[in-house]
Amino acid sequence: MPGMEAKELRVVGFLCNWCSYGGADTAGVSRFKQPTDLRIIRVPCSGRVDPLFVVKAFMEGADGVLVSGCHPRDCHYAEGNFYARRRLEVLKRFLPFMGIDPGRFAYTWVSASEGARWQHVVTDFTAQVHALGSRRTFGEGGAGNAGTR
Amino acid sequence: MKAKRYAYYPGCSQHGTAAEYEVSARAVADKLGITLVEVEDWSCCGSTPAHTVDHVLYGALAARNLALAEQMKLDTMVTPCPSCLIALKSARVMAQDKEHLQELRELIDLPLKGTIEVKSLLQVIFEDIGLEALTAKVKQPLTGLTFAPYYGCILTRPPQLAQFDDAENPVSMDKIIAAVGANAPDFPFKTECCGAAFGLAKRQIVQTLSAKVLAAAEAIAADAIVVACPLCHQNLDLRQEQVNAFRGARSRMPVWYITQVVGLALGFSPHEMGLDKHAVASDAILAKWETHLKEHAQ
Amino acid sequence: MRIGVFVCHCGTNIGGMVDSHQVAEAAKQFPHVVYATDYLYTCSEPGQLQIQTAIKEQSLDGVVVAACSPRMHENTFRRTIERAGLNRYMFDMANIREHCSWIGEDKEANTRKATELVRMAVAKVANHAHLHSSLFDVNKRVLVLGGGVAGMQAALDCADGGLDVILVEKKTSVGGRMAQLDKTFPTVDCSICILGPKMVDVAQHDKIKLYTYAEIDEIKGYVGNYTAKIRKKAPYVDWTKCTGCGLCMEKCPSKQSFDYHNEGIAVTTAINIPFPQAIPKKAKIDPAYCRQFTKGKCGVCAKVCPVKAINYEMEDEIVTEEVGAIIVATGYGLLDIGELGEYGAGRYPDVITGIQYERMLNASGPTQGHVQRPSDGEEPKRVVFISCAGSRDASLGRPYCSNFCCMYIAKQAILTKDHVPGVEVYVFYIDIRSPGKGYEEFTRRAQEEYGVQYIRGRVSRVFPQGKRMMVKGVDTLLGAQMEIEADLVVLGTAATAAPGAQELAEKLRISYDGYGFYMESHPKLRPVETNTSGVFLAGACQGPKDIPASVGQGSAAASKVLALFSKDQLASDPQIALVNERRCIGCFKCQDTCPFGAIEERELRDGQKVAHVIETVCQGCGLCTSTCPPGAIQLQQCTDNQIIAEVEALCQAWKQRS
Amino acid sequence: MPVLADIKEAITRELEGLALVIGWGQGYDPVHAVPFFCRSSADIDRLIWNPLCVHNLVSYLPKLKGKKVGILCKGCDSRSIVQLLQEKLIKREEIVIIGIPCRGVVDMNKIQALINGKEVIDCSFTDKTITIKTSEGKQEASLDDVLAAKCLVCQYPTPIIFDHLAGAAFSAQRPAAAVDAEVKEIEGLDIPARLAHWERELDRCIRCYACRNACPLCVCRDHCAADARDPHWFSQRTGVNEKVMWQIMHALHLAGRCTDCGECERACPMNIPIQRIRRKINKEIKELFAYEAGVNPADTPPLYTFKVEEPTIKESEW
Repeated sequence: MPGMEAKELRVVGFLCNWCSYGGADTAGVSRFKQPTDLRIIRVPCSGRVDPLFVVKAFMEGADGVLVSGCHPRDCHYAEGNFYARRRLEVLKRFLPFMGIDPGRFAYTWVSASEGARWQHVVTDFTAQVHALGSRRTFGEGGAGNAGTR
Repeated sequence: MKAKRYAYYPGCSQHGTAAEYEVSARAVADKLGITLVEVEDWSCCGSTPAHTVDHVLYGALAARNLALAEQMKLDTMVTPCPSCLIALKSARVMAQDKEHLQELRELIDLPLKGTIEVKSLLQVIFEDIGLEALTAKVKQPLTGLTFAPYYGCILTRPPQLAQFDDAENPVSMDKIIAAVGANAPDFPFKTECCGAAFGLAKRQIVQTLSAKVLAAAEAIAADAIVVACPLCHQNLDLRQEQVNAFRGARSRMPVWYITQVVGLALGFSPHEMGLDKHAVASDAILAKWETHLKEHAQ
Repeated sequence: MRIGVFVCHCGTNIGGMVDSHQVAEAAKQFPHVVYATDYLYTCSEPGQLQIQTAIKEQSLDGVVVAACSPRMHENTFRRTIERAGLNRYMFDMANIREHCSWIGEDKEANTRKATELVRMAVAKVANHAHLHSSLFDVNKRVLVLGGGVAGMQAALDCADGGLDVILVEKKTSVGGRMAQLDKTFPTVDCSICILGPKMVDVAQHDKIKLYTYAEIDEIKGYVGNYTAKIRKKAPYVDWTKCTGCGLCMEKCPSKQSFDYHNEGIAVTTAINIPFPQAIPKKAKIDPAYCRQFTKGKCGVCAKVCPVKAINYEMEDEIVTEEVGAIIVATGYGLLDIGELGEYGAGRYPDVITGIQYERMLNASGPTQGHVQRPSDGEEPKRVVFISCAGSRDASLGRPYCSNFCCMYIAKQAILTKDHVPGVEVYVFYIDIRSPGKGYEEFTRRAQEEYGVQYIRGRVSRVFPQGKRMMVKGVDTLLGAQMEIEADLVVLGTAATAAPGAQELAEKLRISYDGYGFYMESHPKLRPVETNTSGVFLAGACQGPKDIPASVGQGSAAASKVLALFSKDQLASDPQIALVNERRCIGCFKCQDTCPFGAIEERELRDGQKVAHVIETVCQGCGLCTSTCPPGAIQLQQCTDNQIIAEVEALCQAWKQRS
Repeated sequence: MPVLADIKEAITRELEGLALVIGWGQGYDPVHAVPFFCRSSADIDRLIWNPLCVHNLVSYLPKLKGKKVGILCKGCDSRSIVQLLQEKLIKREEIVIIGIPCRGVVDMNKIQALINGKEVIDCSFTDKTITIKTSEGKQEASLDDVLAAKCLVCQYPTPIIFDHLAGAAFSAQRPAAAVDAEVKEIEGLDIPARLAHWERELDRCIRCYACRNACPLCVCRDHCAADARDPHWFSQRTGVNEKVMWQIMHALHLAGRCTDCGECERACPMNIPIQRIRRKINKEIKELFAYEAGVNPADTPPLYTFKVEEPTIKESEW
């Protein structure tokens, strides 16, 4: 992969059980090769994803955070992803303000049948995070010295 | 109305075998309020020979022209030739891929974004100008004439690339022909291949395929075939005698460019439209039209 | 806590790309872990016994299995630990197969990833609480959507099993696609002759309540307690009076109405009974063609109806039915042939679809079974069939096989030979797919006994040549271009998802694939279940399939419902939201956002109002938990603390990594 | 009639039916006002109204739910009332609102700089100036020089909702674009510089939660997630991460609710510019959902509702 450091970075994904987690399973069953950086946390619905989980992950040192749910209108719980879309969009616009690079957070929709799409999302997102490198979080390396490690 | 400006990529045929396509295209564009700004220092699109050899070089040949057009700060590039169209569109798609984009940039040594829209002149007339505006400008309708709209094999194909009309049953020329007052019956061979560039290497292929197109046009009692492609025109018009010999026929089927059809209706003379430049003369069809117009006037 | 970790090799599925032993060794160092081991197949009987033994010997109170996806085996292992006396929810899985060994190409990185996934699962289990299901009553009625052969089979099996069945059919008669067919393959039975008795059984069964010409407006509720709003569309005929005598059809002056049953190759009257064997045999007015509706005057049918059943003022009626389970059997649609521009379908009258040809072959069809060219009514001397018209074609977005076309084309080819003496029949095919019982023999018979010419290749274009149609294609076995003049061209058009399938899926909250076919729970092991508890699938709504497969699925879905209803009460899923009343501030933002209306107000003894979750209504999505500012409402098994623990465990691993 | 007299007259009329009226009284010296609960007619004369009345008294209202109370409020404060009504956290019929069109309140830090630690003997105002008499003489300053930053960009000087209006209504005098000026300033920085900015500023945070306690919309009070063990969002470690996490939690819990009253920043003992964090979210919410909190009691906060199609949300193209 071009521009990809050999070193693994710290990437967390919050995936809804019904669509995206299933999509990641489908990708696995189809043996669609993916970068190994991502660690997936299973939640029932993208609506369960409190934006603070994303913030928490960044505070704990994550280099990238990905949230994926069912496509709008396909939510297993009818409306969860509609709320998620609003919350995560606000978060996406807000995080860069606090000094977290816009490329480090993404949310998207992947259905249980979209194994190839999941592979594409993971590969792209991981490459995007690698392009930014590992992240220096607050309090590391002193105030005047902000930037990537 | 303010004229809409397009970057214009004529392609090599327009300056050679298809000079009358060029003349009529420019005249029609002007009349319809389209300003064609020729891309300065344009070069070969790559066309068929290149893409059979090396895809990236093929892309680079076309991409150079895209890059030049992008410098003109216009949002759309238009070309009359379907072969050029596909080459330019392919390069544009290639440029969407980051890796390829880098390769192309290095090969052509020009800044390239790959964002400029590419359309055929037919698409511009059909979509940007529209049938309504076209009808409003018709001065002398081509009533009483029947045309076989022949799109050829690559104007709408592959559909993912062409993004215009129905790939298997296109109707844009049919509708334009109807808009200028002529008939365009269902032409089953509208997207069949004429043999295209095989004219030099394997003439028999052209003869076989073009013979079928000509026969089909005769079967629907067309007065002329209408094309939007310089290569189709070459095979059907210039080689018609060869094809006749091959199929044992005495066909005298005129082959017109769509721009000539539109131009005539917009008030240009047959001479102004270069209709006297074809290998197969258009005397009969023009006479028929004149008679029809006279009858109509009475 | 005392947590045990069991790392599976899954043969070489995991073991080949993850060092499972090393993962188990690393797990021993994690907080709370007192036991860790690896095993070849953890889900096998000895593998499960190993877990049970360890629970007893090591006094484990939590278990982590690192293996395949929890969507695969979470329930298997929950039952395992329950058998060993642990609360079944004191368990979690680390997915080191689908999310790890199968997708990563570097064994070392995979092993590290697996170790971290286990660490996260351990941290989550350390925050698990014992959960207990409660029981709730089941409404033992079943709603069947779709009155085709699959839906009827499901309805009859359920009804014979003693359940009350509500059968909803979109058209005015049950029967579905099979009622349109002339014969069935490979036995060449008369389709309506074998279907008709089933239709009568459905209508006469005292346990089946039939709503035809009806659709679903809304579905609410959950397994055991669904509420369906059914829209009975207005037929403008009072069906309690209509006797199906057909006098109105004889007298109706609007005789150019689209004939849906005959797929548009014939016309019918604006008021009509779709076919003679219709069940129920009731007339309906098509307002798009009826002169009373289009011109505002006519009233002929109202005058001639002997029982005065006509009512032009009739309006749709909404009825509500309460059921405990739903079987979806809404069938399939057919490709809009306008998409096949190269075949001229829709432009040339003598290019027709297989289902249109089926109606033409049918003795009660518009031509009384005579094969005729639609253009001039002449008997064809040569018929060409084109299979895979729109199927197996990625350029049209339909790379899938439509399953039954090869077989019905063989059947129609044979019938053509039977109906028209001396006719020549050609079939263009990509592959002949005849894997059913007796199917291969059948297609062989078509070729060898009936002399149907099979040409392996695709057709590029169909165009008129004089009075006939020219079919231009390629014979890939000869490697030659082919041109065949035909009098009639029949397209084996692609089967698609039924129109409206996606809207219905959204009402039912079930998933569908990229083509609109409904997704089963598991493609191999749970073929008629959906991921929504209490909703089952039967027939071609799940993917194109033929009659025996559809009937089989109808019975399978019925048996699933009967098994579900064999208990009077169901255990609720305790993985639902729970309010900590001491922390609730009574802002009720959870109530505003809950998609299910599962949150009610409860007044505490001091008069303070707090939120309360209605156990059976909550579906466990957790939207409330992420909405609640103080975090007073927590989704059990997926609490804030559990997710935070997972993130923190991962953070610990990251720190050790660098 | 002077505004204060107008206020007092309204209270005199209403007090009998009310448990109390919340207003401002004088604090320990002439430059300090404090919230004052007026319970009887004898208390009325102790009420004051001048640019020292900085507090948003609405913060008291949710706790007083169930009692009928009167409240004095400025334009900015009134938005908090509207927002609380929108979220059904207070009942309209339980409150009597005495609205006061306001030309701005002071920034106590600027006043402190002016008096420079000396004892204050008297403080008086004209329309344009403030005069403070200290033990060492008289200090006069232009009012604009001592006004709180939020007042210099005030868009709602007159209360949006009220039962009595003391004084004449007037519309916004400050340019609307100015509200986002400090947000845009940060947006002008590159990402590492933003990180450095917040690291520098928020490192001063002592997690005293004064910002939360002053916030009229932080209705969780003792149940705030920041203090809880279940959920246990962050530890008691004093790393800057925890401080940032707290500020983001506060801001996100206020997303679509924050009425820009500025109490958080005013209350901050470490003078951290935290209002701009909320303002950034307000700006995005406005852009996304054309929504401003605390303006219309009939609205629903945008994060507690949705549209099936969201034309303004452009998702990543995967």
